[in-house]
Amino acid sequence: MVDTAVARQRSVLSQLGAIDCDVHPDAPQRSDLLPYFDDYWKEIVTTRDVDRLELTNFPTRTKPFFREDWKAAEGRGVEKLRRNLLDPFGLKYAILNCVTGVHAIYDPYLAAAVCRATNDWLKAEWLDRDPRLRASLVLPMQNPEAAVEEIERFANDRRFVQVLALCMGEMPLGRRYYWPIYEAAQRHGFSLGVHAGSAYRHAPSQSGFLSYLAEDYVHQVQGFAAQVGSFVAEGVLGKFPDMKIVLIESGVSWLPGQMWRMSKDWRGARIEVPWVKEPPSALVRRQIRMTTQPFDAPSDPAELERIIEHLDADDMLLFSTDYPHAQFEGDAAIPDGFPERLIDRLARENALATYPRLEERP
Amino acid sequence: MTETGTLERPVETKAKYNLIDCDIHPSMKTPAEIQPYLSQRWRDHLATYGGHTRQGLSETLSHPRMVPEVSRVDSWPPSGGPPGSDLPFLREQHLDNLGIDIGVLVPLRFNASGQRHPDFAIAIATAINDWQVGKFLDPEPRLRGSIIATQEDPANAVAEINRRASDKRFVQVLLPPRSIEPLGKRRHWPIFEAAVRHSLPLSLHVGGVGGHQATGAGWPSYYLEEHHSQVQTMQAVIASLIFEGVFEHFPELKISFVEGGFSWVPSFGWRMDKAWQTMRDEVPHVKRPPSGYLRQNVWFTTQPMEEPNPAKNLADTLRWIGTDRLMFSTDYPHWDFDDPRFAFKVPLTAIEKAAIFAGNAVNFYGLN
Amino acid sequence: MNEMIRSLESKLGLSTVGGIDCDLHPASPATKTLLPYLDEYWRETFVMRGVDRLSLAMTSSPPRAPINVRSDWKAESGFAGDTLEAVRAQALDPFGTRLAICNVLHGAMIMHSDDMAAALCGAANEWLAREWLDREPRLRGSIIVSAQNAELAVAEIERRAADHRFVQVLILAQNDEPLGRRRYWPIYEAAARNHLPLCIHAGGSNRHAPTATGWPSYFVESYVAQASIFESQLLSLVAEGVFQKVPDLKVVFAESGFTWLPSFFWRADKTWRGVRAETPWLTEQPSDIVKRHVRFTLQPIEAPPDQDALARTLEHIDCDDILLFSTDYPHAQFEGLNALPVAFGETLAKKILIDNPLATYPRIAADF
Amino acid sequence: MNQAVLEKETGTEAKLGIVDCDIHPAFSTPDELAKFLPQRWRNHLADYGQRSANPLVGTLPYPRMTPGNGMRRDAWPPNGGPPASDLSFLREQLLDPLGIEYGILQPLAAGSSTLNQDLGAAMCTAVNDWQLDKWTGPEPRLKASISVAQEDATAAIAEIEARIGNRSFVQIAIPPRTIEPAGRRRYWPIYEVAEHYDMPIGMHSAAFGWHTNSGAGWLNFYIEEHYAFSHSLQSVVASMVFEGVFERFPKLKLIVVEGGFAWAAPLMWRLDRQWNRMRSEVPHVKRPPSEYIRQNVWFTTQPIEEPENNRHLLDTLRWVGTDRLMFSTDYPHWDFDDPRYAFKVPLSPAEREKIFRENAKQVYRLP
Repeated sequence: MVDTAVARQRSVLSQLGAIDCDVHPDAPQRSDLLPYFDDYWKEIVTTRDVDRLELTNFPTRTKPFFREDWKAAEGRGVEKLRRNLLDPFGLKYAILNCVTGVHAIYDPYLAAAVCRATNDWLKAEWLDRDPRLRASLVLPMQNPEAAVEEIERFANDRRFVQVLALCMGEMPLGRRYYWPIYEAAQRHGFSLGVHAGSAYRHAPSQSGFLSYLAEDYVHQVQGFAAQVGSFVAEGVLGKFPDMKIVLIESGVSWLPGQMWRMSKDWRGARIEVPWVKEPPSALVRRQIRMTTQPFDAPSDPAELERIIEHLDADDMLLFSTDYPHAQFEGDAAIPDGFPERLIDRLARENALATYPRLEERP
Repeated sequence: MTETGTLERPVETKAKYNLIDCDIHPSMKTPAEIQPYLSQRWRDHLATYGGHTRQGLSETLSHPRMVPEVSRVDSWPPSGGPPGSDLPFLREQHLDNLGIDIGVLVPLRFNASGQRHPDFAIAIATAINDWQVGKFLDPEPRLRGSIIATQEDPANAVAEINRRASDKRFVQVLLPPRSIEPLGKRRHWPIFEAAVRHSLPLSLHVGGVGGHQATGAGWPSYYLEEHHSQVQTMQAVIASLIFEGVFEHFPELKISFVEGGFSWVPSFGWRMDKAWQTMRDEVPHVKRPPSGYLRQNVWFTTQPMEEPNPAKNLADTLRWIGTDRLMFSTDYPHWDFDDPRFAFKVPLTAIEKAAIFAGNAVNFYGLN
Repeated sequence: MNEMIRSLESKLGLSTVGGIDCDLHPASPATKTLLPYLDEYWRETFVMRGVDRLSLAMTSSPPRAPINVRSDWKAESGFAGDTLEAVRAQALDPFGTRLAICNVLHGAMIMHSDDMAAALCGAANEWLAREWLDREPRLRGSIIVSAQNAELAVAEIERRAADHRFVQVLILAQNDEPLGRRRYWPIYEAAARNHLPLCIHAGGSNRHAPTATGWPSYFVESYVAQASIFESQLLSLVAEGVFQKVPDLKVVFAESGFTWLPSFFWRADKTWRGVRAETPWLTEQPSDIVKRHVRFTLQPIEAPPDQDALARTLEHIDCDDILLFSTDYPHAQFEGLNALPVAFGETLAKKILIDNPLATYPRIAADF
Repeated sequence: MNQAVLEKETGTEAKLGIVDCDIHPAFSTPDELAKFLPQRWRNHLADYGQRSANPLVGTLPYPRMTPGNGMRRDAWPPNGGPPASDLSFLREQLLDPLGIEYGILQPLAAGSSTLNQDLGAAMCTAVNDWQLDKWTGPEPRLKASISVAQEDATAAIAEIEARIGNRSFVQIAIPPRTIEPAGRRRYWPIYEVAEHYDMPIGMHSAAFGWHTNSGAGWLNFYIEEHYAFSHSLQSVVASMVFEGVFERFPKLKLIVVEGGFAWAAPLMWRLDRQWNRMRSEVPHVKRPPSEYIRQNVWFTTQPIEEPENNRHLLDTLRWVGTDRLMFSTDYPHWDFDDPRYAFKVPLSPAEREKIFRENAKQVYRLP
């Protein structure tokens, strides 16, 4: 069923050449990565059997996570992505976010080695094969020095447009421990992408581990909420004003309530964080961005515009499909009820403003 | 969010009650005030070992607050002692001054459920309950008490609930949202069963020491963040209750969430609904969209009121949650106190006002 | 005077004094006491927020628990070691101590805010210099720092380093992450650069459960669990290559116990033989590295009363350099003056009392 | 190191049968368990898998040193499948040549650490059925462990009651890394049943749980994690003592598996010392902790600690007591202990008999 509003959106999308800010390539297996390891690590990952690295949050086996029609399509790798997504949606760019279990590895050197191999693999097997593809650098947040080296290594390959972290890692991302990474990212024009997922360094809720995957997925929002609080309170937003922070697969509708509460708290508690000179809502609107799938919208599409108004920032939202995850049906990637006047910005302009490296030639 | 729950009753404006405050924090002149309510064995224990909870500091919260005793500067009683410790002053400044008909006590000191020593936890819970009666409920008929129960030790929590239930001045069972395991887990179900049996609602006031990091992302540095993380705690508790099937099993259970705000509730409901639709075969015991349980079993107190800019955006939020779900609270004497005269910066109809300021609480507590 | 010390004096001609006490605890100062040592911003916000009224005592060392206050040393205040006079009369004079290192166990080290933690640590160090070291020439100090922000910790070390009465850097055993992690290395480099051993003292932040099986109910159980934390830290320091990176670093484990060392050596060495490909920078077995770089304060001695087992354990450790004399004053680790049991024999006793501390602490050796 | 040659009596390689207290049976294929599960859970597993607090699906976050999660390289069966998945090869490599009279199966990765408690209980039931079907049925030398989902005491007790009549099961298996320390009262109903039926509780080192793997935080390397296994077992022992479990259930037997044992002596000293000082906090603990340990706790020997001076182990044996020790190989894991070479110190025939056979026979009530 294609209703007219959706059809109109779709044609607008393909005319504009939309930029899809959250696309997931198939997670690489050891056999995919092996050519990209040096001899030492080749031997280590083989003898120690480091193969399938998949987060407990996102098991690939979980059927409801994936769209059946996309899964069933023929081909693999780039070819399949073209057939399912790039061509039918008429995308100008798609940003690949490779979310794997590397974030959960403890050994800081092994994590760095797997990140290096993953990034080289992304470059060779994806970016080199379709000019529409862009990617996020997978970084070993367990090892900031190695993360900075990885940023430097790819600084000249403009197809990598952002660096990627999980929303629940060892510590909140605002902590000064991570600042050298942000310093390097900002210097080279990368934005910071924070994707759903937990390294399970601690329970995903204050009350412990949750029984069900459904519950676990719901709780991702809390990881994001904590990160927004951390970026604000620790002063990351002021310290790195040119680095946009993109919350990916975070849901959207929770943010206004958080801005209200944090701004109110800030009025009472600002002497604690004297470097936060503006209300958190202003900082968040200026520098935090969110992808639109999932949106966590109310069932009545008429209400969606109210949420956009609560957000009060027309440049905060970035178009995404979250391919190949099952977030919407058919081509209805733009949430029902999304105001028409903003579609252009959503699909294209906001992304260009978020990712300084995007327009430049590879 | 369309279903009408079985626990909802038409809102009646009771002339009897115009203002009910669901969150007043009583305190002690000195910590020694607890002693008459403890046996010698536990007095000795307290003196020797102090509190032993799942956090780094033994006498103090890990994130220092913004004002002494987290309290309004003007709430220190002229007779001495900390805010909330002097009944005549509490009457004068709070109950009389604001015209509060019923005030519900939420005692936070000593943190019974957070105590690691299981027997000391029981002793403290019982002592605090006796103290509420002795110091507040006996001399002041407008005040109501909360039954402190040891959440980590469900059998003894049930025993304490059974012991107090006949004293109708206790209007709810108080549990901390931060716990060792999510609240919905089956080991806690005997507590729910006892609450339903005695027609006592449960109330979760922000706080608790469960031994987990304050956010799924780790420990925040600042109170500014920690204060916000309380919202996430409340979300975790609600999701746990729903997905573990608690409301399906105990459809009569009523729960209020106190001091966690409420503007996050609509989007959280939407998110839960969506996840449930996608993955309901994982949780076949959850029969209805999660937001349906929110509409039926869950209430929220209003303080700290979120303050959107522009203020009118709050009207949407109120509509999405339902004004029948909200109960007014002041959080007296804490620093982020909401004054009933100024808390709502959006216009409310007379009916909405009556419901939020008193009617909903009458229904929730069964005050008729 | 301790019998062992007395006999050593006569035999070895240590005419003036006994040994060097490497773990002595002046009572942790009340927060208010530190106000004069804080800068204006912290003074103002502490008073405003009521932080000056808070006890920052740590759950890992409840100040009144019997382990922390030996009954015959307890003052009227209920604490011990809270005046210089008491320390002189109870800890220095009776043991004939020549020098004693003051380890102030203050909650400053576990505050969540990096800056607040650093400010409080700085104030506590300044307080120690002014109120103790200036007044008693037999006392030496440890620079306490909060490990969570290495940059601020290094700044504090550099600031204090010019005062040679500070002889080591002190952090707690339980932190956010294991201490071998790279985030902590700048602290170790700064310590080594300034000829300061790194003291890791029992206690910690409780930001996660103190055991892999969760939260023990009892303080006594938590205290026992400290030994496991020390073992993890020891292996972390070794495995991550701290001693390759900072070859001049000496580490002192304080109040860790040491009778667990043999089983640690046996297992760690064996596992290393099997898995050394993982950490190729470890070219020696862990026990050799530990014996070269790590020292242990004497108290508590966790051995059965029968002296034979203690003697056998010392033989298993097979390293005379590893122990440093300590009373752990005012903690209740032994009776009377019996800090150094006869099982040690006179030769080893002399090493523990004097030679080993001198070899460990370059700044003390320079004074001799 | 110069004494590190084998110091064992050579003449007494008796025909004595050995009891191996730690053998890890494996599935031939990942879906081998499916046929023991009801359809509802088969569907569930296919879609959602078996979620635990481990961050990775089907992989440990600390890679081992050899393929197959740390297997002996020579243990891969010639007919295919992972190590210890093939009964005939297990007989040929382990049971027959080493003279193993009884081998206790310790199935890992069952339902005990599963977050979905109903799934956990179903997995435990299936693993228990699978042990009977694949192992103890065809090979009577092997004995099974009743896997239970300990966090849901009611379900755990139901599973114990269902298995108790079958003497192929000789212990109740609970991982040491539980949500709360093992001595907390939520687990007491299980201990009550175990004591009632005289079934020992076997606690085998676990690779993941609900908490950081050390009190110091998350460790980086396998060498550290492997060491920390012994700490979770020490915590179990301390918790059960201080919570008063052995006071309340004096006949309960606890077997600590794959933690080694040299730490037991200093742990007892530390426990006794602190109990002495702080018994006012735990008045329900009536006797010195070491007395409970000497009465209620046994230790399997692998991975046996190896002092530089072999003879130092003799002191440890004396301190822990040879009546507390039970031999184990940990087959087919890389750090396997061979009964012929594991003890590099001379044992008297009586001590040997106890450690390699008699203690286990009594604790497990083997015929």
